[in-house]
Amino acid sequence: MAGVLKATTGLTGLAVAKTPHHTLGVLYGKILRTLQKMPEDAAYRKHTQDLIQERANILQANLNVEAVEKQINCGQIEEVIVQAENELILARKMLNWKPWESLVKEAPPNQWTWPPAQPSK
Amino acid sequence: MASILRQFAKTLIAPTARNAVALNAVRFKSTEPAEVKETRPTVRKADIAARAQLKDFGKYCADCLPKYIQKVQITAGDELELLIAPEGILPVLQFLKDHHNAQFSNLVDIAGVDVPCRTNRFEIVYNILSLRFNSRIRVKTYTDELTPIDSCNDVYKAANWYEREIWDMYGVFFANHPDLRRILTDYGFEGHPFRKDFPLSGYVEVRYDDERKRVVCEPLELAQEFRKFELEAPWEQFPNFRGANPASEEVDIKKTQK
Amino acid sequence: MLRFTVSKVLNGAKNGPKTLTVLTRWQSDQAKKPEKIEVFIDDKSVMVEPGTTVLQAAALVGVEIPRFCYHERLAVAGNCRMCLVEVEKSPKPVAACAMPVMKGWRVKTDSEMTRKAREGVMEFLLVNHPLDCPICDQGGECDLQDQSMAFGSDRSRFVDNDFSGKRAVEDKDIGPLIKTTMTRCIHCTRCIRFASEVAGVDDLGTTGRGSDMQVGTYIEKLFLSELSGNIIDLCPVGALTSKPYSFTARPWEIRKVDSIDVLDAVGSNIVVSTRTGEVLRIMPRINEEINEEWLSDKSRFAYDGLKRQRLVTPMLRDSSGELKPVDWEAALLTVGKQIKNAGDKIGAVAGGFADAELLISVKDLLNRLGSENLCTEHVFPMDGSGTDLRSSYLLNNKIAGAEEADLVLLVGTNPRLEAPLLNSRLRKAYIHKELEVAMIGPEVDLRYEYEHLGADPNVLKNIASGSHAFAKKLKSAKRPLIIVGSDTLERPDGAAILASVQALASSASPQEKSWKVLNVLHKVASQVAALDIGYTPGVEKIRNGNLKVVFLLGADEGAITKEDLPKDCFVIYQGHHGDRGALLADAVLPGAAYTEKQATYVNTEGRAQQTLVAVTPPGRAREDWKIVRALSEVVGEKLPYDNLDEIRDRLEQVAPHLTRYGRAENANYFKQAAALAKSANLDSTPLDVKIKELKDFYMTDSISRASPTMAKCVQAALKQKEAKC
Amino acid sequence: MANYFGLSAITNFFKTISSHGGLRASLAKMYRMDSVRMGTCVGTDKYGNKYYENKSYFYGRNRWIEYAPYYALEYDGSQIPAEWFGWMHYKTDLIPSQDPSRPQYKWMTDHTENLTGTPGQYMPYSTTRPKIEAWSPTKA
Amino acid sequence: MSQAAKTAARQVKPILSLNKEEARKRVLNLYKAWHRQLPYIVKQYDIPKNIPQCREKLREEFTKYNNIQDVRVVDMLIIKGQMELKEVVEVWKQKGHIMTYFKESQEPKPKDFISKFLAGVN
Repeated sequence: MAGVLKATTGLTGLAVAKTPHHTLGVLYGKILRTLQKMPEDAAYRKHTQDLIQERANILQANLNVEAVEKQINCGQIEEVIVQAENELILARKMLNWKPWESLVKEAPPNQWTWPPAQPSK
Repeated sequence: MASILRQFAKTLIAPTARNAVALNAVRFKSTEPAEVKETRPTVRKADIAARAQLKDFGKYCADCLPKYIQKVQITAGDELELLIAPEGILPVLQFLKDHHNAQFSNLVDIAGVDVPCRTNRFEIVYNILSLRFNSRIRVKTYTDELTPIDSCNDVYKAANWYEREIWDMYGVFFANHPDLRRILTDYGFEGHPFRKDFPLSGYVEVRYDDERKRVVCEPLELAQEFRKFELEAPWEQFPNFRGANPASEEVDIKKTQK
Repeated sequence: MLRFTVSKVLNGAKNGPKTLTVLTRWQSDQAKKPEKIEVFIDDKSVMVEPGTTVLQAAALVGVEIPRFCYHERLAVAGNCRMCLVEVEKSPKPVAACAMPVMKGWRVKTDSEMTRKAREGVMEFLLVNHPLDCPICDQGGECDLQDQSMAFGSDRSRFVDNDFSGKRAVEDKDIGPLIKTTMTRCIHCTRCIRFASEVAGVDDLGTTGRGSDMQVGTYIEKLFLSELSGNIIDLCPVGALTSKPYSFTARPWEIRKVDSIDVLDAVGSNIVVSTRTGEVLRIMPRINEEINEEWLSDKSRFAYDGLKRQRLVTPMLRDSSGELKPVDWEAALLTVGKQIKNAGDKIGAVAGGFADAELLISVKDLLNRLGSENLCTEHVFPMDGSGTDLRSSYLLNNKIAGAEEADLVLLVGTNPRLEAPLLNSRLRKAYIHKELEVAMIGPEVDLRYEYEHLGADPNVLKNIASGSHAFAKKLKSAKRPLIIVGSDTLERPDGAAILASVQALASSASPQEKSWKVLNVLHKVASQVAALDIGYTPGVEKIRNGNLKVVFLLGADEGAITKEDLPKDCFVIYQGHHGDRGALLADAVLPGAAYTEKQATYVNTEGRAQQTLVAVTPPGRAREDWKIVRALSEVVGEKLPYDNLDEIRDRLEQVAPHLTRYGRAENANYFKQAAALAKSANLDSTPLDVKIKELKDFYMTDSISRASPTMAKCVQAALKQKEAKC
Repeated sequence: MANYFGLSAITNFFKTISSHGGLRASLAKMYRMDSVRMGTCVGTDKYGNKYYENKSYFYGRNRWIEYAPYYALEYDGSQIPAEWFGWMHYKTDLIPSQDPSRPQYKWMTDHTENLTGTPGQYMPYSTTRPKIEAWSPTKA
Repeated sequence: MSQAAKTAARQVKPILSLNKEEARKRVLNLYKAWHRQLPYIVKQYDIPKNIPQCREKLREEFTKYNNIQDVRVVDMLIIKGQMELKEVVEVWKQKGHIMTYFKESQEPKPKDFISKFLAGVN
């Protein structure tokens, strides 16, 4: 906290986070734990893990919120929190959906051809 | 007084005289090739840089959700499309909305396409927008007249009316929609007007009946003329126009799939 | 001169333009064909005959090269330069329409150079072409529009609007049919070439050079020809447009229906353009075997006759002797009562527009009532084999076959005005293939030279006996044709003429077995179908039958008058126009005209074709056969067909060829017909035809008589004639 | 005093009835006009409509028209002629005969009521020529 | 028939009902709901029909589809019927909409040749 208390985020419905470090730390921990339940080779797990890890590292390295915001470069810290919340929800849902499995079904032939009827040459 | 008028007239005449000179100059110059950079091109050029990024992002999505994404393609130069199996609507949309690298939090609209010659005649098209990354993506899936599609109302609240519209216009049923009912057609309207087999003129006509003092609905009877449609463009005979613009370019996702 | 141009362009090939590979039937006797050469169009290999132009070779592989002046059926002019294409190793682009291909040429129709050349040509054309499109009738179907869209530059460098303006040319008055806006002309000269090559009227030409060049008629005169309307179709821009059609519709708002023309016996294929239930114009449809892509002016412009003098409601003559509109129920009941009372004392006369469905239904109805009094308005000799053998009343050698002939004898006919499209074929053969034409009959202007053998029918006998000089020519001709006009056969001695012509025909010795010498040219569209179905030509039976009810099926030519019929005879007129026939009638039943029904017509070759519904019949008018069918139910002799398919099945039972649409069924038994023909004495009155001059051509039937455009044409023709005298 | 206790309503009631000429006539008026009001007749127009006023009624209800007997039950507001319209709608307090500023020109037409729904109503007719010209036997 | 067999074999995603019995129940429920609503319809919409006439019409509307065997098609019809019922119950429809079921302003089409001829239809 750079001495001056942040009054507003300037975004409707988004309050100033009081303890962003703590909140984010908890959220990132939850996300990582959820990701642990996914198979090792799932691309989603790998990508998300890397990303969360990176953000967690930035968070740990900087106590200054503004520095964190600058390094993450994804909006204000409150927005980063929202993103993390969303990711957590997503990750939990992903456990059910198991999107890393192979394709459920191929598209029927000609489903994705365009234009659908080729004029006979 | 006269002198004032004259003065005034001079100022009026002067610019036109100068214009004439300028016109002449233009005329002589007009035979030379113009080296002016177009500021307002008539056709928007595809953004090549964005295209590479979109391709990468398409691969990334296909990598993360191999279960649902059937095909990834770039259309119209720089528009990314994910073609997915109907089972994957919720996961894919939720992923695109909530994932850190996507954040497509805005559902712009949902469209339907009817291609009667296909086994799954309807395409459902979701246009979504990421405000965070200033990027748009299109998700397409398919269904037929009877297979219900999962409603994405839980993911995007905006989908509520869009899905009602699709239901009304195409007759695609959205499972788990909180309030699925007609939105555009009149109560008691039968059929789904955007289906290709729905006649342009409709089946019924509605008029005020003076005897009964209310609106009555009667089967439509049209003169012969309105039933015929010609869909021919005069320059179709020139082959350059037949095969214009490749419709889409597929992004290779096979490598990333195991 | 013309012969030279064409043959030179086509590399001296003796047998005429190669593009016209319409008929290959008689080409087997040609000299050995030269070897084909290989050329590459856009890297696609194609084998073509030497002498083929680049444009034709490209068409073979499906590559369309843009053009303005080039037209398949006209001589090559090569003056628009739109067809420039690049040929590998040639420093300059070449004009594809005029340049014959050489072995191994690699033509690039979409290269940078080609595209640039096209853009350049387009730009030059547009420099002097007004921006009239919003007020131009051609807009939407304009070659210049389409091609500038496809091949032109996408922006303009023309900034000269205020300075000197564009080229402007005075408009010409060339007749009541063609509207000219000569400022729009791009000097493709198609109209000039058409006039001199096909129509044979050398009235159009160019004056001046460079930007002062003008297309016109040199002196102020009208461009009057029986085929003049075709230059409207030929004009690639809006310089020549249709006057009656001017400012009525845009091509994208109209519906087009393929149909058949019935105003002469040729059966030209047409496209009927309609909008909001109104016929707006008629254009030709390509049919190589009949009308190529031309159409006679009467067929093209008489459509406004379909909107006038129409019968729109049934009418009955009331006690005061006036025709009063009634509804169908009353009309059917009254007519039905009269028919029931008449028993077998009933007859029918078929006019020129009666379709096969109507003819068969009336025949079935009358036969069920026990009457055989079925006649056609136009006479045909019944002696000898009469109408039992089709060969004696058909144009046996087909219309396209006329092009292959080397000697034609016209007997009492004026093909130029009776069948303009047959005449254009004859003229084509005359110009390109050394056809010789001789004529027995009145001296009429056919727009090509012919040997006039006099008007005396006895010349026929002399030729047959060999005493006439022409006999030798006929004997030695490889592909002779004798065309007999129906006017001639309507004479009292028609049978004798037919017999002598038949004899003459069998005396000729064509090279091929399949070549048919004897040809009869009819004037009305219904005649062949009526004879095929079994109608008796001529109205003798009606005159002598002492009938109680007479059915006039559009019979408007005045073959039957009130005086011919008994006093108490009840006359029913069924047709679409109020003309001579309707005035006689005690009951008028409104039928449909040819643009309003799906109906079968058989042309003079014996080719069955069908019209399609373009607009609905006006008012309470109904399709003709349906009226008869409804009437049969009222009379109590219900005909066993309820829809078109069923009545077509019935037609097929009677004469199978009537439902084989588009095919001309060959007739046989020439020998037998000739043998049956009784040789009688010929009258010595000179042969004559009804339509001698252009002014007689325009108004010949109830539709064209009702047409104001045709009336204007007659006026124009008279004016022109006076001016000449 | 009577006013205070609302007794005037009763006296007014009887006055009204008597001013209309008895109970029977009042009932007939009630049947025709759905109200029976007492007022002074300020004028009559040329169609026989009578215009009444009673200032003691509430504004908006204090001027009314009694349509001429000729209309019976088929009366409606459009039968009020233009000159009385202003008075009826409180545009002016002067009745036509007392208003000197009313323009009077000889080209002014007579008032007509709204004829919609009656045989006299305006019917638009087609000015386009028929597409098909029918044959008439007498002409030929 | 073969089409139906194929559909069945394709393992389709159900809309509402898993089997015919369930669909049947739903149809009957819908029918009952409509049936119970009829008196209110007659009253609320002030239609010139009485309850027995409406019942007859209701029955007719349902029996119109009695040849339909595909469970999913039945489901689709149930959904649409349900929606329509809601529109009626909430009085979103108007009198004209209700009366459309009775088709009273429509004249029957001519069937035999002569009446078709007189009416001028093909």
